[in-house]
Amino acid sequence: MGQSTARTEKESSVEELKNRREWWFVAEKTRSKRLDYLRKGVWKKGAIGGNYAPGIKIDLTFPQLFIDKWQEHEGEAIMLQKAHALAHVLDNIPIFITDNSQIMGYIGSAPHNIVWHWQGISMVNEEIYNEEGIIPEPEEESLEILANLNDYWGGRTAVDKLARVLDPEDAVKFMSGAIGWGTPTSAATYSTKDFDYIFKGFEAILAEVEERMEETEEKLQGNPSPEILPLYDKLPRWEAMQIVLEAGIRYAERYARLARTLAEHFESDPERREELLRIAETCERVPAKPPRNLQESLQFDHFVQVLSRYETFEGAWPHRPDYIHGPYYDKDVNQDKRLSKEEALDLVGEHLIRTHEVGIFAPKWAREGLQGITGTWVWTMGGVKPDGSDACNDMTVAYMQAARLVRVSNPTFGFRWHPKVKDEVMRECFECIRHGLGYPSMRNDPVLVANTVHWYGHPVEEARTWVHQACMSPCPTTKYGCQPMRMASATANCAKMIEYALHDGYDPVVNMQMGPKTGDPREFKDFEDLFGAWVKQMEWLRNILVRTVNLGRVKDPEFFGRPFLSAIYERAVETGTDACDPSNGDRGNAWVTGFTWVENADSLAAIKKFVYDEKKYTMDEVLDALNANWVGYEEMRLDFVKNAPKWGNDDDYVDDLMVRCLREVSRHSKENRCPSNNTWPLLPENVSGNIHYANLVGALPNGRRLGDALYDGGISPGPGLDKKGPTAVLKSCGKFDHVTDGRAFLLNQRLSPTQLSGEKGYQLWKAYMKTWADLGLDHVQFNMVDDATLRAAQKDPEKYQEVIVRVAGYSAHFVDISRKTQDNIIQRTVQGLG
Amino acid sequence: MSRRDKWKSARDAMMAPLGKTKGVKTRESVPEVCCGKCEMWFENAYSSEGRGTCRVLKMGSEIHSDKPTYVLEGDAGLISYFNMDASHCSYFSKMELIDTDGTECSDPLFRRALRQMKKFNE
Amino acid sequence: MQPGALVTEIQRFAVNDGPGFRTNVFLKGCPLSCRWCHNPETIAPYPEIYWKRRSCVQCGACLDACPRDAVNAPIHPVEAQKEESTYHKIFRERCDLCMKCVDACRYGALEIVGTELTVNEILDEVERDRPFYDNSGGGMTVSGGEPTAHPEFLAQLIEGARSRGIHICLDTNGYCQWDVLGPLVQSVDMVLYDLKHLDSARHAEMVGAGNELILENLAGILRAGKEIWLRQPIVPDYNDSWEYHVKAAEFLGQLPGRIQRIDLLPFHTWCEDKYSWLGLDWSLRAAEPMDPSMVEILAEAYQARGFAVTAGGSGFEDNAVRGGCRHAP
Amino acid sequence: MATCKDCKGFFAREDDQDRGDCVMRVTDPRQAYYKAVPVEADKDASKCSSFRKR
Repeated sequence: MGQSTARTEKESSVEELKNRREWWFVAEKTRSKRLDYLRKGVWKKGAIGGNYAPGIKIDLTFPQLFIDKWQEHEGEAIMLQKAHALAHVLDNIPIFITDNSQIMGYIGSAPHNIVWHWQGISMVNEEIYNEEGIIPEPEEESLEILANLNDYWGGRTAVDKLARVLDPEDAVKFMSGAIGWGTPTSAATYSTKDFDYIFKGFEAILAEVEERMEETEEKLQGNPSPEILPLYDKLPRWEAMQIVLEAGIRYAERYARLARTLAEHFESDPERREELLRIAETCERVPAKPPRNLQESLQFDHFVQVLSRYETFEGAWPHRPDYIHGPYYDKDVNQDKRLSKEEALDLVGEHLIRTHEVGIFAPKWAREGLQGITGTWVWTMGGVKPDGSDACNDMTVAYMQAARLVRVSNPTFGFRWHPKVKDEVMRECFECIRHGLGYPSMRNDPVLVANTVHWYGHPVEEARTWVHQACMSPCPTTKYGCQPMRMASATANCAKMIEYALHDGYDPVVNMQMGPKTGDPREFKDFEDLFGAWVKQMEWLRNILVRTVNLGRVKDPEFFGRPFLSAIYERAVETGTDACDPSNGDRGNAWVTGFTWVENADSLAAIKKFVYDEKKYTMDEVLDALNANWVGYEEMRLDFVKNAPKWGNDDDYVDDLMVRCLREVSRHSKENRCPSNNTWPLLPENVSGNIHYANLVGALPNGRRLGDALYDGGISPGPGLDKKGPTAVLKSCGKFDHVTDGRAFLLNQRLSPTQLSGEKGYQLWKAYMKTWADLGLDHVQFNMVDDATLRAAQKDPEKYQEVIVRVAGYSAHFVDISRKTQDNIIQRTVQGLG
Repeated sequence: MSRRDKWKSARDAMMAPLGKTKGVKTRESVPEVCCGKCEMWFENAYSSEGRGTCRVLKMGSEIHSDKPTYVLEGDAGLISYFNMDASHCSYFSKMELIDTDGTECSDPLFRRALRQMKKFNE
Repeated sequence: MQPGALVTEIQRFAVNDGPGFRTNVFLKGCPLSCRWCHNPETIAPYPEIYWKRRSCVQCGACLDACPRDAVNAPIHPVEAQKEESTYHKIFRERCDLCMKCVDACRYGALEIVGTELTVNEILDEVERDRPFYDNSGGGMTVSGGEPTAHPEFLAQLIEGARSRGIHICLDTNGYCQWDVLGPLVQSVDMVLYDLKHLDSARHAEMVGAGNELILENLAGILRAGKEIWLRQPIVPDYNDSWEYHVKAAEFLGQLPGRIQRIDLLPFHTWCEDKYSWLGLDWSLRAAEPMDPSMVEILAEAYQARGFAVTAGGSGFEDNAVRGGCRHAP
Repeated sequence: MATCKDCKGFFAREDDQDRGDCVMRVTDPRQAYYKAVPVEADKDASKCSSFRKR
């Protein structure tokens, strides 16, 4: 049935398809044959709800190659041991060149494989063993291999090692999974990369390493003094960097060799033969030497991304590709006219596809929280140059156009809006949103630059280079601004703050005394007592996460080790340190990701109004109702849902409480210090943690029951609870300061597609965005698919395979997410037709 | 017992199976009556390799022997595994398996140790 | 105390009722009774009761609270919610709107529609969206019902908005004596003016009154040189023929002044729920909503005569005349 | 004994004739590609299912 429909779609004209807003079919009809082939060739790597798609298998070649050399080098410095093992993988892992493709590099030995990073947490390794469907055939043999690998790595992974040095109470509470996410290791991480440095080429970096080593060896001839002693540890680190950089060059050469072999012995089509020779030349050139044209710069970039993902699970993709590749595009397309716009678009489109196809095994909690995708790969577009002038270029436009042609759910874009952005670029952003991609999300550049300066003291010129470190948090891409490791492992399930304040710190869901004992709420004499308890629970929750992640960060060079990342980090190359070593000049870019945050303001407001101001209910009644999960208290629950003030309605009663909570957190953020002695601001956002935590957060005074989805996140009002429309939502969100009251604040808006059709739609959106900027908000993202389409997609998923929705911080194909999340998205208030 | 010592036993229980050679056999063994099939057992949300907490019993309880001991007071719940033998536990209460194809999230009773538990679907 | 008026809703983020982002203030009470009326709750000049069948759990608390036996006995909620169900909670003929049932309802199924608000209460709410007006040339649109049915209150509301520097649209059906309407029109920034049918008899048939006064007033406004957008609801089998619009365009072209824009508003059925919440039958319930592309064809009749026309009346069309926004003095 | 170097899919490396790439055409349900696996020239290929005599 799906197929017969598809045939009719194909018979329709592009104009008709546009009128029906069937954007996937529009894309299919308007993109090049090459992009069409490559796009349809991608294996879906994100999980569907909780499971991987049929045909996706875990790559067992990679860990087996790795362990061969790893065990051979047992006892050497960890970075060196790892470098040997990685080099062995890069020299021997099967590689492949897909028909029609021009950009090389994949993590794993076949396109349908996802890689497994086994050095992070052995619990995750066990999870893979238990997982259905992803074990390669023959299953029995693979299970044997897996069991042996797991037996070896059990107790030897980064988190296993960390758990032994953590305070045991902290370890148990952290790993209860109730108070937040976190993998305090760079084994599951993400890192900003400075391409100004990297594009010097690996050979240039190798020369620099060589120079440093010689210099150091000279010094080591002196008497072993406290100044000289640390130098002994530096040499093996530099050696490790050399090994991986050289292996990276050889890895590229393997592609060059294969491309030449294909051109000479296999390919009969002269055009493709040309392409293969160009691929060979490209891979011989980069990453060894600096790129000279667009294909080389994209290829260099992708090799770096692939190599870092052989080293570790990089769950995000901090990047600013329009800025990095713009000059090469300009040279090839505008100046030398070596490439036509269409040819350039093919390369750009493939860059998106090559990124989209990367698959890394994620544990269940991450799959639930990031439904339908591999990681939060938010690429940064637009923005300003270090001197403050507009940085948008033709590549910005090319990426937006390519995104509409290939329609991948990952990577997505975050656009750095500023007052000098040209109308033509704004229109490109709008077209992507109108085509229902859910991206770019819009970021307020002046606000975020100020914010980056405020929290970490980056110089303003450096702050202006920022990219999204993950979904939301800006990080400079400079020598001392680059962030090597995911400090956001401090991810708080914030709804627990109010839950614990109401339960004397006890967590009935996991049957454990978690937070401090802040007293029986029945004894509280006024709202201030309750608020005081909330503050204590908030501080406790942040403290335990922050100190765990801080310890993980300090210990990472000892427990994990990053030879490749260190080799592309200028400050690590210069000092012979691990990139993650906080002592090498890192200014810090830590933040606590705040899941399920808004429930606090709504719950506090409900109690303040009903218990303390109006005395409509006693605290006893409220606690009884909560302990009963509202069962038997339905009338009362509805009263709390409907009649208590709710965030997002431009209502000062609750909005003031939100501001007050944020200010308490901000105060505390300055007391929490990261290993680079910088602050830990809060960043409210949810990805799809609101679904993951549904069964971990008990009943709350906003009327929520255990098991109900939490709010969809950041500072978005509860679904259906913003009764006054989008202007009121923006007004509420504008009541606090997006520079000093936190790190960044995620806001979802669903707008009606009919409202935004035509030129009038653009004018409306532009006026809306202008006001959004005036109000000083730092973020907003849009869902533009109507309810009818989403409901139809639930009924007939086959026909709607390609409908993309914005989940929260990222986009996903609607059919890939669980029913519960789907319902939650439909429930998000559609901002009306006016 | 110091605070650290008290929590150490919980931490050790949590990390216990790591670093031990288990092979295929230990991993594949799922007793007919086991924690993973009990409604009192709550799968840990940090990982999904089959670790969980008991909603009733506290740390210090001992259920996988002929003469179980039950501790009902304390700060931390008993940490156990989906394939821990629960045939002697008097708090065992068999749960309904709801989500059988694994595409649904956040089902409180969702068995995450999917492959091994699958044989109990029938 | 300031005088108040009954308001059914203050709707922010309205984008089809004048230029830019607007806040619509719906005053309750209207002298006409158009059969297609999309805001049936604004017709009666007194508070009414909404019964929202989907929220009702049929607990019977309203029945116990009612002193006049004007509440229908509970039936199974599923029965009551069925598409074809004619069940309604309130017997309108027995109800004296004492609102005791609304007080008794804990599920939000019974609701009062029509709240008395003062000029300042309204304007405080309107003013909340000032940043949006500034960036879009928007402001307040006073609508209804028929706002001119409350001439004194309306004059004060306009005066208040003016002193706060808010752009004001008067959305009127024009069924009002000129000596009342004229000064009101003069005091606002622009007028949204309804035209339903040129033939008075056909007008009376669907609207409940002839059109003479309305057409006269239209000419009056044009003579006064006030900015005006003419809005024509297009209703199937009533005023949706090509011939009719050719004639209408000719007529409008001969009026003594310029109409800045004509909005053709396709008939839709989104208001269906409101009729059922009020317990009213709606004669057009079965009618099909119009395909907006039909309206685009009719627009050509006006374009041929040089009018700026929109389908749907967006405040963000290219040719939308911007009201501009003044800041408070 | 058949070895890798006797196979049509074997391409020796220029810098080292004892080693080379085993190049294979693969068509999976979604895409077609050429795959290269590094092998020793003298590796036993008697059990290789994709061995094609040169």
